[in-house]
Amino acid sequence: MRSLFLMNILLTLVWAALTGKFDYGNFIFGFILSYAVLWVITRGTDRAKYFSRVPKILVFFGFFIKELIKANIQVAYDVITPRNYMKPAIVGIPLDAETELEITLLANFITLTPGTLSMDVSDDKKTIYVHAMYVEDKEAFIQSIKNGFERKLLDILR
Amino acid sequence: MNTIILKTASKYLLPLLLLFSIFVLLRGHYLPGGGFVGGLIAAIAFVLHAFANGLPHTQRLMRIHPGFLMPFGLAISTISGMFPMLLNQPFMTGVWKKDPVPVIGSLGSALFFDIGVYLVVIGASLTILFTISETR
Amino acid sequence: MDSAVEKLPILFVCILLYIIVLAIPSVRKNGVRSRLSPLIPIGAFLFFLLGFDGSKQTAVLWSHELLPTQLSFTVDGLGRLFALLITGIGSLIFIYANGYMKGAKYTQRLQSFLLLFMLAMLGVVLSDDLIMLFIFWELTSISSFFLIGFKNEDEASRKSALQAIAITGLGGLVMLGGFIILGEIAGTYSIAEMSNPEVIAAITSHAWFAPMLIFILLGAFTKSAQFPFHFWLPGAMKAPTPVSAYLHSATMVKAGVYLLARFSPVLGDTLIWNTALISFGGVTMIYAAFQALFRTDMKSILAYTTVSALGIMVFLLGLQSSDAIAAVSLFILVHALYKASFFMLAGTIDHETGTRDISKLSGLKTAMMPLFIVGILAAWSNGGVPPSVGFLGKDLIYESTLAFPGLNYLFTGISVLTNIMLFAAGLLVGWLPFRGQKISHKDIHLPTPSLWVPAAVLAVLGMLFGLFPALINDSLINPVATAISGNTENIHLKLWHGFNTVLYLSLLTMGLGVLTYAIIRPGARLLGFIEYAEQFGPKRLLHAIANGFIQSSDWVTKTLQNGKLRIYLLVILGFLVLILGYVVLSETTFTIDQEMLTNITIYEGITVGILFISVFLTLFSGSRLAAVAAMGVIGYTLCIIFVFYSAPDLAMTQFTIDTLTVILFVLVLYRLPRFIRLDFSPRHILDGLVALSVGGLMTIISLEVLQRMPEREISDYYALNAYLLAKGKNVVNVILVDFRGADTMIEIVVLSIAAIGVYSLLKLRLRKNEKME
Amino acid sequence: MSTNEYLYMIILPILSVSILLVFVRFIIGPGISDRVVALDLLITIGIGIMSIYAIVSDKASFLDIAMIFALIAFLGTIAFSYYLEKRQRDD
Amino acid sequence: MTDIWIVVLSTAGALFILLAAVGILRMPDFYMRVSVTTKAATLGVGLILVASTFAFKDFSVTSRVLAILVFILLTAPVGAHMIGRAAYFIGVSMWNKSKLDDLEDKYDKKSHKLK
Amino acid sequence: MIAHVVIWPILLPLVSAIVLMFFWNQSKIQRYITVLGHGITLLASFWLAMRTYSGDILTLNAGSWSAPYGIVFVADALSGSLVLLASLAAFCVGLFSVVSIGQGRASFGYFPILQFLLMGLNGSFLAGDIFNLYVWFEVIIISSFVLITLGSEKAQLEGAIKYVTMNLLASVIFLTGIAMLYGLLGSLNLADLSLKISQSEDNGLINTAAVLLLVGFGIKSAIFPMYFWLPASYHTPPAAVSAIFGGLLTKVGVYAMIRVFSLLFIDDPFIRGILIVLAVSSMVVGAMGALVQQNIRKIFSFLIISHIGFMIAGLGMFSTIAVIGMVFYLFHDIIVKTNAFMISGLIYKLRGSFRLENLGGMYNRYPYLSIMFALALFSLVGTPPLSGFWPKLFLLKASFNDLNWWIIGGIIAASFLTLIAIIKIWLAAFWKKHPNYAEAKKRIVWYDLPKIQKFTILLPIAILTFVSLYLGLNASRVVEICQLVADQITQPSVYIDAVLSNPVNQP
Amino acid sequence: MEILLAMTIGLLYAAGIFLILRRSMVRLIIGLILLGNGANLLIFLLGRISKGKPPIIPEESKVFLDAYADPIPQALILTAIVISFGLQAYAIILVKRAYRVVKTDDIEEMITTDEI
Ligand code: NA
Ligand code: NA
Repeated sequence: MRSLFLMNILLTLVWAALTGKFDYGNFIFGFILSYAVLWVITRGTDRAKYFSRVPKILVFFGFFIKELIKANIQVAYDVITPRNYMKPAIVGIPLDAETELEITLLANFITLTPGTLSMDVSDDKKTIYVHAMYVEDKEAFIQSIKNGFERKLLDILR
Repeated sequence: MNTIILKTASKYLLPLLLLFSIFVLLRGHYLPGGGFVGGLIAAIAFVLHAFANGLPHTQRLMRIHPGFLMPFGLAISTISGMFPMLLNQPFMTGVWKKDPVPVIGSLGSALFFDIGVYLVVIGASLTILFTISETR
Repeated sequence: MDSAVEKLPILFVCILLYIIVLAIPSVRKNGVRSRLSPLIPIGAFLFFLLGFDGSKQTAVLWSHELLPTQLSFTVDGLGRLFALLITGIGSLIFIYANGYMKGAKYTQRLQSFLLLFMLAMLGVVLSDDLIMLFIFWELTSISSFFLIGFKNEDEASRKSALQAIAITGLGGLVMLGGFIILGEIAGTYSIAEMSNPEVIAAITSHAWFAPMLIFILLGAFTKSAQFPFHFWLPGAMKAPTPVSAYLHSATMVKAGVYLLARFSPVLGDTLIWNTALISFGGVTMIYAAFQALFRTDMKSILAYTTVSALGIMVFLLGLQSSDAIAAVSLFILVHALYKASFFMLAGTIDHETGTRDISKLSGLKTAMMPLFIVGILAAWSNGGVPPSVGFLGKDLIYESTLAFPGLNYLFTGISVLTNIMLFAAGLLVGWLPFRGQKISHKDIHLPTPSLWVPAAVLAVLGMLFGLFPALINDSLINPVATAISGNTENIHLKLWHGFNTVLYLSLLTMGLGVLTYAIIRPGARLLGFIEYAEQFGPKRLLHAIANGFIQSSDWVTKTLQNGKLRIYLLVILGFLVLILGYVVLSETTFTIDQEMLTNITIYEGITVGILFISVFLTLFSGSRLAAVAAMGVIGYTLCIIFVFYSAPDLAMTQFTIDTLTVILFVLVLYRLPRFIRLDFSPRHILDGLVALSVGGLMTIISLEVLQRMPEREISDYYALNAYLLAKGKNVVNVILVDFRGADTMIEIVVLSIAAIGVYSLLKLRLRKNEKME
Repeated sequence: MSTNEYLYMIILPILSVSILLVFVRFIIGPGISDRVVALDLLITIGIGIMSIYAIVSDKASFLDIAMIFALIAFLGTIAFSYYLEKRQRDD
Repeated sequence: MTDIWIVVLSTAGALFILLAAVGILRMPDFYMRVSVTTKAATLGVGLILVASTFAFKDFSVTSRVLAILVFILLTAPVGAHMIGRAAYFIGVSMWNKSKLDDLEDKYDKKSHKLK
Repeated sequence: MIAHVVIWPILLPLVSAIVLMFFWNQSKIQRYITVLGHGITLLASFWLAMRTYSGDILTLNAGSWSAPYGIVFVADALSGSLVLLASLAAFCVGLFSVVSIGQGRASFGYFPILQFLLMGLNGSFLAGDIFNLYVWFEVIIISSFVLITLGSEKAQLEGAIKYVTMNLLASVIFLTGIAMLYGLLGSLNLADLSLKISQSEDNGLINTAAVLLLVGFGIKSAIFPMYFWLPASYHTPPAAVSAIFGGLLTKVGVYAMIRVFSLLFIDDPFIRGILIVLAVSSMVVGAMGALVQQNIRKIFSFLIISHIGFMIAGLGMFSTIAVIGMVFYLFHDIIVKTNAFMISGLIYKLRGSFRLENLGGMYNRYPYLSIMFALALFSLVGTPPLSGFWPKLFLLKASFNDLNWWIIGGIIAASFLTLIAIIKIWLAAFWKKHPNYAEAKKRIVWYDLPKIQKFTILLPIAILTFVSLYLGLNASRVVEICQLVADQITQPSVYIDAVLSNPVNQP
Repeated sequence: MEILLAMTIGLLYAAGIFLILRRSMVRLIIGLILLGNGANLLIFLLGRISKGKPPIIPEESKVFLDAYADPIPQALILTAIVISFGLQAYAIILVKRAYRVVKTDDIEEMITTDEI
């Protein structure tokens, strides 16, 4: 899979060199073009995973941005209005993610979302502790994370 | 520090930052940057790594004591400064290769000089920071 | 053929070589080098005796256009007499010393210092150049320091040596000041050239004449142990006797007299000269003679009589009459002869009996008959009893005092009084130890001839010259007087002048002298009395001054160097504020032309505002971390300022460095204690004032500079050529690595050193034996 | 109003005000950790200001400073955290 | 067209930053301040950076901006995590209306190991 | 022809230092390299000095950029002489260190930093650009910081706090002065600045720069009332370190003052008045301090302060005669002060203490060594005809021509007190019996040293004693050089022409 | 703006001096750092400030087409900053070491080397 990605990049560069235009439009066009070519030539092998992953990544980013904006608005409302609606808590969330990369990415995405902050990961890598500003119900919160970021992330990575 | 989040991040940050530092070094003659800032960025890369993984780990990674980068860097800078003297030109006179090189632009003694600066800065800052970290 | 004076350097080099020969280590005591050493002064004596006739010979042997000095010698009557005394008595002393130091440690060392001293003295009396004279003059002080402190493990010796060099050293330096003024006024450093009447007129009429003369006199007076600087000389008796005999009879102490005599034609016969010499000489001669009578140590008596004799010479030089000059010319010789015999006699007695205390000595006559004769002869000459040469001397003294207009009775009176006391003192040394009951010094016998023959030679010479004054009249004394007065003198020494006042005075002197001797009973009681009295004397005073000076030095040093960094910094900054403030207030005008300045935008205002607040946070925060963080913010705001004002490289670097510094602090703070509580105290007001003054001045001067048109010539050159010649577009970077690349080269060196420093500061642990290297 | 004027008159002041607000937090603390976060935020806003400034002055080189800022701010935060943890553990 | 993008993006960015600034002042405890600020500011700066790519429309500028963005996205959460964790160690307490603390007593006092 | 020789006294120590850093832990190899490096530097410096004595002012335009655009290194007779003396002193101290510096310090950078220090010194003497001079100063101070604390003994650190603070303050003030000059005149090249100042009418503002530089250099050269760091620290590091410090560090400050003031500010009567007041105060206060100290090295430290006064007095008067005296004194002082501190180190090796009350017995035990020491010490006093005497002569002459009683008095008083201070050392360390030899013997390492090491440690002292004898006894040659220096620095136009008219091939 | 910057410079000098006069070594170092900042800003200001004109030659040309900020002060400050960094790092460590050895942060207790 990695070599496919590299091949994709390489082909993109070749495209850029051939066309002699080093700008973003041309790069993106070259990338899509070579992606398509690769998709065609590797169809039917188990490598095809690579090709389903790229759209998944795009979806994940969309999800992330949605979460980001939603949370920001929630927080903004709280910040701007005089009353505080927060119900903060530190919640331990059991992890399905296993590798360091998985855990780190998850933690970072959690942190990047307003209102939540990854505090630490237990030494056995089984639990992640998250500080959250709006915890109505602990279990619901845990589920929202597990079904949200974690699942989508693992989907991409595995 | 005992956090896999930082550890993992530093694993990816180290090569990224080193690359970045070389980039900053090479473009200094044309745009903001240069050996000094470049060197500092490289040093910071290692420092981050040391914060995350512990100093011994980083030192193993570097293989030599960072202090030895200083004589290397000084030697490179000095030689690039003295090289023109072989051609009977004053100390530090710029000597340039005729044709430009891609990415870097004109290749000249000034670049080697800046590379020396880069190495010294890495060596010196890391020596300072590492020494402090490992001493009580 | 070269004249003799041009061969002087050869003589000097020979002496120097022998000094080195003596200084080379030797396993054997009293080796052959030591025993041959008298040959050097003897040779030199013969050189001066035969090579010169008393007429003036001058030679410039070496000079250099840029040096204010030249190697030039003058040998005239005065110089020759001194040279003869130095080498002649020197010869005898060397012979004597060989006997005296037999079997003692460090004989060669003593001899080499003695030779060095002799060399220096010859230089003093023969140099024509002021600076050269001073060089030799200082060399006498230094070599006598080593001689006086010869018994270096004895504390009293060290103290005396210190005293001697302190007084003669100070005098010498002051004299140097005088010499320079004299040389500059005269336009020459050659003494011979100064005797030109025009030059003399120029000198004596110059505004700085008085201080110059006083400076020179101070040098002469200290060296010649004039009151109140006299006390170093009796102290110097801690040296071995050959040294005392040499230094204090013929040579060093007379250097001052020589100097006065030498300058007499140039500086003499002026009001200051006469007043100073007469008063200091007069006081010295009578004061020291009186002191001598109370002493029990033979060398001590001799020391005081020497001081007194020197006083007489100075006094006579102050009188400036022909008679006085004749008297001093003769007295220099007379005194050298008898005083050297006395000293050697005292040394021999000490050497044989183990004591020099006259209250403990008696009846040595039988055991030491030849020495007794020496004593009698020396006392004879000392007392001025006919037909000794001393008589001739004393005659001339009385004649000159009697002839002095106005104060003749006073001067004659004190001369007589002095001589009476000196007469008695002479008997105490030359007579008293030999007569009376023989006391319990076992095995006292006549020592080897080298311990008494030299003394005898001098004593006999004293008698001989008295009987046959013609021996010395034309060959020695007349040329001396000529040199001192600057005019040709015609002295006729003779024993018998007929019955006149002078003769009566001589007789009076002798009679009262004998009477005094009869009354004086030296012993602990008298000694105790005079030592008590000395507490009120000048020695005590000078010591008090010296101690006071040391104490004030102590105070000054401890006050200034008090260990408090804050005070040091306050002094430095206070000084800066003072002079900078003065310049700003008095030499610049403060105006601000708004045209030259740019206006302030909101975000700049905010940036600076944050900076200000951070500064205050740094100043007054009780938490170190907060202070450090605030310091970081200050750096960041500067960074923003650099961004606003077109300095991207600067901003990057400042930002990086600032952060690294904060990190360093943080890593280090973790081991440091918390701040000492910052209670308000008056010191804050002072510190704040100084700080605000500096800050205010910086603001003012920087605004003033901004009122000037900037000079951009060099920047423009850089900007124009950065790409064309140095192939770079970031001009700042091009400056750093090319136009001013040398700075950067050095800068990375600084960084490397700092890193090494940090590394070694934290890592190096010394082993015990390496702590102090 | 041109874009540049808009950035200059509206955006920069907003960012400046933000800086001021954060700076207040920096001053009042109360804990060192608050100050560290405030400092970090100050620098982040600084990056924003520099980007705007780069647009306004049409000098892309200011973006490079922003880059360095981002890098260093992170290191500062890490160092302070390191320090705080270490201090706590060693006490 | 470009100008509109610039104005919109920079305005949004500035507002997010302002939000972060107000947030850091107003939030009652340290953890919430971190929670609010890191992301709002990151988002805000990101938007402004993107605005600048529109202003320059230059390959090298855009790539630099991308680099900065990647870098910020990589480091900002790690930094927040680190300081939050450190604060917890030194005993910075949570807001008094906080609901629960799963971390309580989970740290080994000496080694800082987390169960 | 390009005068490469100008840069060698800078590059050779740098190269040596780099080589030494590669042999970081191998203290034995380091010792050989040290001697070799210092030796070669000395030869190059000698060659440079001899070339400047022909009367030429050699310049080297670094990077081929002609002055005032690039950094120029300038060697006139003054710079040439000082480079020679610095290299000589460093060579001697290097030799001395080879034996006296132990494994511990040697493995932590002592030898490379000694080279860096020499590089800084030579660089300062050759700098023709004021900012470059500042950078060289920083090399010197950071090297000196490291050397003074190397070993981290309590006294070293206490002294270093003061030393570091005041030197950093001096640097800031110096930098402030540079800022003023650049802001007013837009140049950094000394020759160019000199020209521009002579054409400028902004005397008041230029004087503020002068005052700032006066204080900046004043702190570095330890003149009254800015000397406090010196007695607080110079006696704390190893003797070899205090030798090179005592001989050269303050002299760089003096040199900077001479160079900068003679080119830029000396025409101003206010500045000269201040210089003279400070000079006389330094002479007296320093000597008073020396009088009461009990530690040999502190006595020498205070004497440094006192004798700096002589040189500053010469600068204040600034007649040809005065400059001759000042420059001669500068030459003399470098040699004798270096030697004095090395001697104190040797005394420590022989007797186990620096304090007078714990010393004694040297004269009888080591008579010939004592004579050598005496020669060195009396040179320091200025006993004629040794080296210290001649410059005083010229200074006295100059002060008479200036009709300045204060300087005459100051010189006489300071010389006298110096004499007493030295005599005090002599009496206590040499003449007196050792108060407690059995106890001290435990600290004395001398007896264990092999003969070759004893020789190596004595050799530098002998060399410097010989040189100071040479300076005194061949004063006429020295004065010729000083006259050349005086001609060059009292007529800045010579220097300016040499620097600014140098044709350079642009790359 | 120059007036404001000049006042900033004055304030930095004053604060630096006030801090180096304190008894605490830590404050001393901070003071020295502030002084260094003040000096750098002074060089910057006296080299004349100009807004938005970094001394970087535009990509498309070989020389400056319009005004540019004076690059010399910038280069000087860069050098000065780096040097100060070395010195300050050293000084900070010195303080640490001195504290370990002398066992106090109080400068006024460090007077033994000045005693006679
Ligand atoms: Na650069
Ligand atoms: Na630089």
